[in-house]
Amino acid sequence: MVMERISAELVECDVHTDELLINMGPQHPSTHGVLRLVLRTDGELILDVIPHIGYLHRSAEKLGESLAARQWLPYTDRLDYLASMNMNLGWSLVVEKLLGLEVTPRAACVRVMVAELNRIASHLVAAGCYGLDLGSFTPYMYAFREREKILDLFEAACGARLTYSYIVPGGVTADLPNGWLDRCAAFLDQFDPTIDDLHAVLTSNDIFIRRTAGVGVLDMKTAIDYGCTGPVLRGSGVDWDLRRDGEPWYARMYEGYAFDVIAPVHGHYRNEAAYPAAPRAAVVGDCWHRFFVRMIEVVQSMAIIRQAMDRYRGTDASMGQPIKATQKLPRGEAYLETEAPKGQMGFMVIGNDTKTPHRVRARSSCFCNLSVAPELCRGGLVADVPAVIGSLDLVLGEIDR
Amino acid sequence: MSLFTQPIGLTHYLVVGAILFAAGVVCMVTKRNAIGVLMGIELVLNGANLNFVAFANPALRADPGRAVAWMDGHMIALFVIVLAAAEAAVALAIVLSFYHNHASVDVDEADELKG
Amino acid sequence: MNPINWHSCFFLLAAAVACAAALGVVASKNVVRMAVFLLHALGAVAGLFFLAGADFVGAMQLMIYVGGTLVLIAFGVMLTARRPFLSMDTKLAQWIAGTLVGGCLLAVLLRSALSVDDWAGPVSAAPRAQAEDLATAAPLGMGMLGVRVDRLDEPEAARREGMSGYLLPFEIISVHLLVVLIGAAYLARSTRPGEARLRENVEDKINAG
Amino acid sequence: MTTFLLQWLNPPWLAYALAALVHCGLLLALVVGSVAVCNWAERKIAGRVQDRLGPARVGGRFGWLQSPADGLKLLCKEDLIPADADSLLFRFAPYISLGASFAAFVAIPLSNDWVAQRLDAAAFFVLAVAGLEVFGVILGGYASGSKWSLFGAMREAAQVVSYEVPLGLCVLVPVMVAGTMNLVKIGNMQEGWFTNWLIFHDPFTFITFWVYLTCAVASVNRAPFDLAEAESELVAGFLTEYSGFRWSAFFMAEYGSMLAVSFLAAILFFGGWNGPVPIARWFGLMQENGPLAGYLGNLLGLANMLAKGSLGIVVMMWIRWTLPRLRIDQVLTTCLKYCIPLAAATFVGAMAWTFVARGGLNAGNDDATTRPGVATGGVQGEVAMTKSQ
Repeated sequence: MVMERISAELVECDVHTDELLINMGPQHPSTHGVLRLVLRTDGELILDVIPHIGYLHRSAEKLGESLAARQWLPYTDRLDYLASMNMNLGWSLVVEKLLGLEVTPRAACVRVMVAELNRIASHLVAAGCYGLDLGSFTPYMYAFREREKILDLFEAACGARLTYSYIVPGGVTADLPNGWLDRCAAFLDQFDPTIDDLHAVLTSNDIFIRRTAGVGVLDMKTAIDYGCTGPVLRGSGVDWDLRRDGEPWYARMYEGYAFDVIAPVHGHYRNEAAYPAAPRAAVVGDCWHRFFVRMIEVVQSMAIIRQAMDRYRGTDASMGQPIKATQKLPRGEAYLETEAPKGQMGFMVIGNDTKTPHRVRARSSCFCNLSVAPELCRGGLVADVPAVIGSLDLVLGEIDR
Repeated sequence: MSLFTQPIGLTHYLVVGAILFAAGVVCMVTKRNAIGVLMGIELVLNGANLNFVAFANPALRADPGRAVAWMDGHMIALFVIVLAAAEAAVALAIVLSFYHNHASVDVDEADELKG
Repeated sequence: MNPINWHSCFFLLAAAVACAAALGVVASKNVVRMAVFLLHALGAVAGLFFLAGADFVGAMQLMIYVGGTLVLIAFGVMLTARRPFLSMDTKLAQWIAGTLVGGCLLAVLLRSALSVDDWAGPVSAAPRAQAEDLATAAPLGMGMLGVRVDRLDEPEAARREGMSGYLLPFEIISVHLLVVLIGAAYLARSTRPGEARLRENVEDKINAG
Repeated sequence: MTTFLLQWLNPPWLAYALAALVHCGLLLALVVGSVAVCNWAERKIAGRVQDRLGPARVGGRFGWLQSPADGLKLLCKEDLIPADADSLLFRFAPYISLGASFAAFVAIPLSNDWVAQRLDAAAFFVLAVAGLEVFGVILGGYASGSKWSLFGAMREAAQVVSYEVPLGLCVLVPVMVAGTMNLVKIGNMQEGWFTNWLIFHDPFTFITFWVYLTCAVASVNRAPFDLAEAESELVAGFLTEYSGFRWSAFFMAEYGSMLAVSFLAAILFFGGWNGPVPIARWFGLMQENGPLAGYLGNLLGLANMLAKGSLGIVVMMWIRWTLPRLRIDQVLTTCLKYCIPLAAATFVGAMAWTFVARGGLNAGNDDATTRPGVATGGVQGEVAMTKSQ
């Protein structure tokens, strides 16, 4: 509203300047899908950025009102299609919360493993595409090479490579196949050193630092005000991760796992000696820190997976029973936010004693993260727009739903 | 056809220079776009330069046996080229600042001394 | 039939391009096309310089004039290329007056160019056909440093007269260039009136809203 | 060639024209052929850098048919001209770029005797003509009638105009050390062992080469300076609206100028057609030992040039597939704050070196013909030459 008023005013007194209105997207190489940004530029300077969304809208939430909880699960795959496991997990947990359904320890272990693997896969896409946004093609190939291996693991577990529908309310669709743990361990062992490659071509590359350090600085207050979550929030120095700080219904899944929440609190990371040092030009909340948080979260996820594998070996073989499509949802409502790779993904479900929910709602982390983009881009250069948008790591499937 | 078989003399260069010069003058007089006027000036300078260079060529002047060109002509041509660059930079700066103030590049509108 | 004089052929080619492009600059209304025509005119003039044995000046023409000045002009054209200024019509009276002035000038210039018979063809017995024999860069450079190596074969008196070289003009023009560049930067840098106010307005709105 | 044709053809101008055509064709074939090879090599190198194979199937094991297949595809593509475009300029722009990029080869010697035109100011000419390529880009970007293209054109104009300055200064350093702008003479001065190469002449020329490399990459618009076609920001910059043959004309122009700056670097810094070891002299492959020996020597020189040129291109590709892209303000800062002062400093330094280490103006006079480091001797030589005429 305010924005429109200002735009109108700018148009009105625009006569003396050479401002240009440019459509970045919906067909543009670096808008990560079908995002449309209207840039108001003065030469290379960005005066304003107005995001337009809705090009991928599929009425997912409305469809949820005419489908059973188990049937809607595949739709969650298509929200954040780069982290379908985490989407499945969010929906499964909220339905379980409504039903009061507990899952077996073994199923919980499997959930942790695949969710964290998918977090790694999602962060790899974020890192690779970020390189691409800044004009470097090679990290993209490195990242996607590793992601393919994770997808191989998922394929072995559930048969799908993108839309898994693996985590379902009540557990998972099937136990892990024989030998999966060894494959997973082998993957982690060979993946570990490749992170250094990404650090070499991106994180500590001088040009990369110049493009990202001090660019798109999101201070802590603005981040909280706009409802930013996930690595975007943590990149601004807020020590907040639902895996540790979330509702017990979700956070108990991670109880007993040793991992760090990655955030530059007062400019310093925990155990920061173990990671590449932050460049001098980097400011907390800038693109570089948002990117770096993701890179280090990958390491933490690996640690969690290794612990989960040990724990899995110690559990008994009971996997629990996934709910049926005929499962009625009791009257009442449940809401739960989980820590998805891109931020806090919240699902809400209202039951009315039938098998189809009365209302389904998804709280998209990317939507809130996108809303801060104009703040970050304003006053920057055209080249900073892809840098900022890429550092927010948006997926339009989740924003448009 | 004799044009293709006869060697080139000074006159040929002078004629081309004259045409460029006259075209530049017409351009300066008739164009309303300030940058168009600037282009006319460039043409005029080029026409003059061509004459300087042509006169410096010993083969075209009555000085048989001289092997070295007169550097004076070349030197002046060089100075003209360099000054034209400077002139274009300043003129463009003026045009741009006029454009920003008046939202126009029409020289007919530039008739007041006030900025 | 005389053998074809290739030097003349190339001269005619370059001259035709130069004249046609110059007329194109005059005739075209669109300022961008004018720039394109000017590009060809200047390029062809560079070719004429090469043919006249001034290869260093020709290269300078290509580098500074075509590569620098013209890019600058194209830059200016694009910065101010809004619809109404892209092609501006000139009044008929102005056309007539302009053509009259230009025509008179052309007549005078042509008259004087054609008036000297000695200029019709080469006078020197040794035309310098081979470009590799030309060495203008070093003498030019020495001339700018004050040593007139092109006058070494002249009699002592004439030589002393010209031996001062071009050191002083070179220095003057260098300082002049520097001043001009600083001035241009200063002119173009000045903030646009209204813009600061506009920005303030917008910021107020954003802060308020 | 001309004399041979003159025996058979009448009228003689036909012989001249035919000879000119054949030579043009040879030069063009060299450039176009190397563009095709570069295109293939770029894919292969990108593949290797990115831990994959690159083209592997088209035309057999090494995918060598990839470039011809690609060219065929481009020729068959629909020829699109946007409705908003200035169609005359839009059609015309690619050929300006292409022409400028190819024209640079007129003055680049490929070997001691193989040069289309021996210009006295050849080094300068190559720079000047290669700089004209920017016009095609500016016009194409403007004429496309697309805002992204306009952005690309503006960036190109700003970038190329600023990088011409340090590039010119960098070329000036070896030119000053050698004392001539004639590329053939500069090349011949570096004959013998590789220690004669100008890059090893003094510390300043050594630094100058790296500045030259930076500026050359920037002036041919290769990553990390490919701002004009930055695909993640400007879709494809000035190329956004181009397709088919016109697009490939721009593409060829880019590779052509890459080759041109690589050749220029080879001649100015790396001995040109002289290999690291004076093989040609050992085996007597010189013009004075008969035409066949001269021919073989020239062939060897051509091979040397091509090897050095390809090395330059491979380095540029390696850089491209490794580094992210700079921002426009950083590109200009790099030029104005680092490249120009550095180039100017090396220029002054090389000048001082020549005077201090070589003992001033007249020191180089004795061996003015063969040795490098004859800065002022070269000029004196010129003067002597002009006097003798």
